[in-house]
Amino acid sequence: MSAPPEDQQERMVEALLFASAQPLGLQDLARRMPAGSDPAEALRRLRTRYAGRGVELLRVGDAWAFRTAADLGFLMQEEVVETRRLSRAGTETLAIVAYHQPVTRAEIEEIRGVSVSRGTLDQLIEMGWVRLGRRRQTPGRPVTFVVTEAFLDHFGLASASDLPGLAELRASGLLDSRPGAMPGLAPDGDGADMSSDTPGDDLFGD
Amino acid sequence: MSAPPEDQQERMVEALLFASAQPLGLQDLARRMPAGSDPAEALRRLRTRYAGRGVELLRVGDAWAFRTAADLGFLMQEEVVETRRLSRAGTETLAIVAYHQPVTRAEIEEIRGVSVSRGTLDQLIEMGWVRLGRRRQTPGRPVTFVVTEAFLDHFGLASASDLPGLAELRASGLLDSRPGAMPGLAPDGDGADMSSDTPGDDLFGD
Amino acid sequence: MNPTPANTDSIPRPDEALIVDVPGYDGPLDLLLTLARTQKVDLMQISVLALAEQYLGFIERARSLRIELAADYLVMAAWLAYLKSRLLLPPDPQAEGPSAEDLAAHLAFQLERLQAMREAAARLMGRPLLGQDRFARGAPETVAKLRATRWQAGLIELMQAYARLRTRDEFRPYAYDRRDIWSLEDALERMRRLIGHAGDWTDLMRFLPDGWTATPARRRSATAATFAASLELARQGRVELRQEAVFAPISVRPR
Repeated sequence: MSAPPEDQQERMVEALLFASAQPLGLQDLARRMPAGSDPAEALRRLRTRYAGRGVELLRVGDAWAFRTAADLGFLMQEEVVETRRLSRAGTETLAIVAYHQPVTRAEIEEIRGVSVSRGTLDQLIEMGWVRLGRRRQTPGRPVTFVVTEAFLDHFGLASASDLPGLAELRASGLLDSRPGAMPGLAPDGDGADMSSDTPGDDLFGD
Repeated sequence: MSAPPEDQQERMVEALLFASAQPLGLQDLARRMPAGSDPAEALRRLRTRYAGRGVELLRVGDAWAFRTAADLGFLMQEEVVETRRLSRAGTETLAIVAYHQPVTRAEIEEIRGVSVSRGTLDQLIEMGWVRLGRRRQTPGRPVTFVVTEAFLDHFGLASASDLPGLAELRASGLLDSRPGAMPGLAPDGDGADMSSDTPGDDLFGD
Repeated sequence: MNPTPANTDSIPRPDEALIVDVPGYDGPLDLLLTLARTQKVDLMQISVLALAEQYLGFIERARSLRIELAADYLVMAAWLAYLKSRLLLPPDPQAEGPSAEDLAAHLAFQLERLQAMREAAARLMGRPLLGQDRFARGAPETVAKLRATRWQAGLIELMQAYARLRTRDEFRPYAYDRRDIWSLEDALERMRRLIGHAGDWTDLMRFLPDGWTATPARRRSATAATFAASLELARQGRVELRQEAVFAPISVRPR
C-alpha cells in the first residue's frame, strides 16, 4: 500500500490535530496515519496554510496543536453579568431625582433628611441612571441632577413624569409598607448615609 | 468604532468556532465580535475556504461548527466516544420523531403499533436529541416532540429537511396519517395532517 | 421493556423458529410485518387476506404450544378474523363505516409506514456520526470570564422608597420630632423643683409635665425621662423609690 497523496496527508494531519485533546508529535501522527506518510511535510504545508488565519498551527515542545491567533485572544473572553441590588440609600436618592428632577444635592438631603454621601450619587451616575443637569440659576449656581434615558429604559417608563404621584401611590396601596420592612431591599451599605441616619428617627414613630 | 474589515471578521469567526466544541449560532458570534460585524458573511467565506479540507465548516440548524471530514474518521479511532447503544425501540422512535415532527406520543404509538415505553422518549430527551415542541392545538392539547440541534449535529445534518429520503417518503404519502382502523392502537384522533407540519418548522422556533 | 428482537430483516424462518421468537416481537404490527415479508412482494401489493390467515395460523400454533401471548396479539387476531370474514363475504350495502377493502388498505399502509420508519432509522444510524466518524475540537479553548455588574432595581421599589420618604415628611416632619421628646435634663430640673413639695410617697406619674400625657408618643417620652430622672435622684440620695409589685405604679418620696 502506497502512502496517500500529499494533499490527503495534509487533510489527515489537519483533522488529527483538530480532534486531539493533546498536542501531537511527529511520531503520534506517523503512527496514526497510513504507512509511508510524511507528517513533517504535511505539517510544513499546514503551517503555511494557516499562517495569518484566525487559528494558527503552533509548536508546543515537540508536538503540534491548533491555537487561537494571539491577536484574537480578546474574543476568548466572555462577560459574566452579575446582578446586584441597589442599596437603600441608592434607591431613595434615585427616587428623589426621578420625582424632583432637576434637583440639587441640598434638596435631596432635605427630602431624605440625611446627608447624601458623595458615593451614592457617583454610583448612580456611574450606573448611567443619573446625570448632571443644568446649574440652578440661584446663588451659588448649584449643579442639578436628572435621570437618564437608560433609567427610563430600565424602569420601562416613557418619561419621568409617568411616575405615579403620591396620591396615586396611596390609592394603589403602595404606601402600606413600613420603613425597614421593604421587601428585597439590600441593607444600606453606604456608610456615610447610615451613620447620619439617626436611630432616634424611628424610635418614637408610630 | 467601526466594524473590522471582512477578512478580520472571517478570522474572528474562524477562531471562535475553532475554540468551541459546541455549535455557535449567529447571535453567539455577533455577541462576541466587535459591534457592526457580519458573521453571516464571514461564515459564507469560511465555508468556501474549508470546503474539502480535513476540517469542515458545517451548518447545524441555526448554528455552525467545525467538524472533521467524515472520510477521515478511520484515523481518529482513539477519539471515538463510547455511546450507549440505542435499542431498536429507541432508534425507531427517534426516526419517527425526526421524520414526523412535531409528533405526539399517540402518533408515535400509532406508527409503531405499540405503546411507547416510558424510558424510550426519556432516554432520547436525556441524550439531548429530542425535546418538547409546541402543544398541538387540538382537543387535549397534547405535547409534541421534535428533534434538537444536538440531533442534527450528531447525525451531520444541516437541518431537519436534509433527513435522508425525506422527499421520497413525503411523496409516497408515508408521512401522512390516515384515519386509524386498527384495534388496540392509539387512534390518530386529532386529525391533524402531519405532512403539513414541515419538519424543521418547529425545530428551533419557540 | 422492548427486548431486543431477533433480526427481523433476516430471511423468514420456519414456523417453529418464529414461535420461539414471539416474545421478541415488538407488538402485533411488528409480527405482521415479519409475516408479510414471507410473501416476498412489495408491501403495497400484499394480500391482506393471506396475511390475516398467516397471522391467525401463527396464533393458533402458539396457543397449541402453550406460549403465552400478550393481549395485544389476541386483540389483533380477533380483528383480523373479523377482517377476513368481511373480505370473504360480499359487501353489505347497508354497512356503515369503512369497507373491508379500506380496512385492508389501511393495514397495508401501516405496515409500509412502519417498514419505512425502520429503514429511515437504519439510514440515520448509518450516517457519519459525531464522536464516531466526525469529531469536534478535541481541545476546546476555554473562554475567560469577565465580570460585569448589572444593577437591579424595580419600579415598585423605587416608588415605595419615594413614598416612604414623602410620608415620613408628611406625618413626622423632622423639626417636630424634637418637640415630642421630654429630655432627661428637663425631667431632672422639673423633679428637683417639685420633690420638696411632695410630703410622702407620690406616684411618679404625677411628675409628668402638663400637656405630655395626651398623645402616646409624648407620654412615652415624658415617662421615660421622668423615670430616668428619679433613678438619678435616688442615686444622689435625694429621693427613695418604691414599687409594690412587678409593673405596679412606682412611688417616690424625698429623703
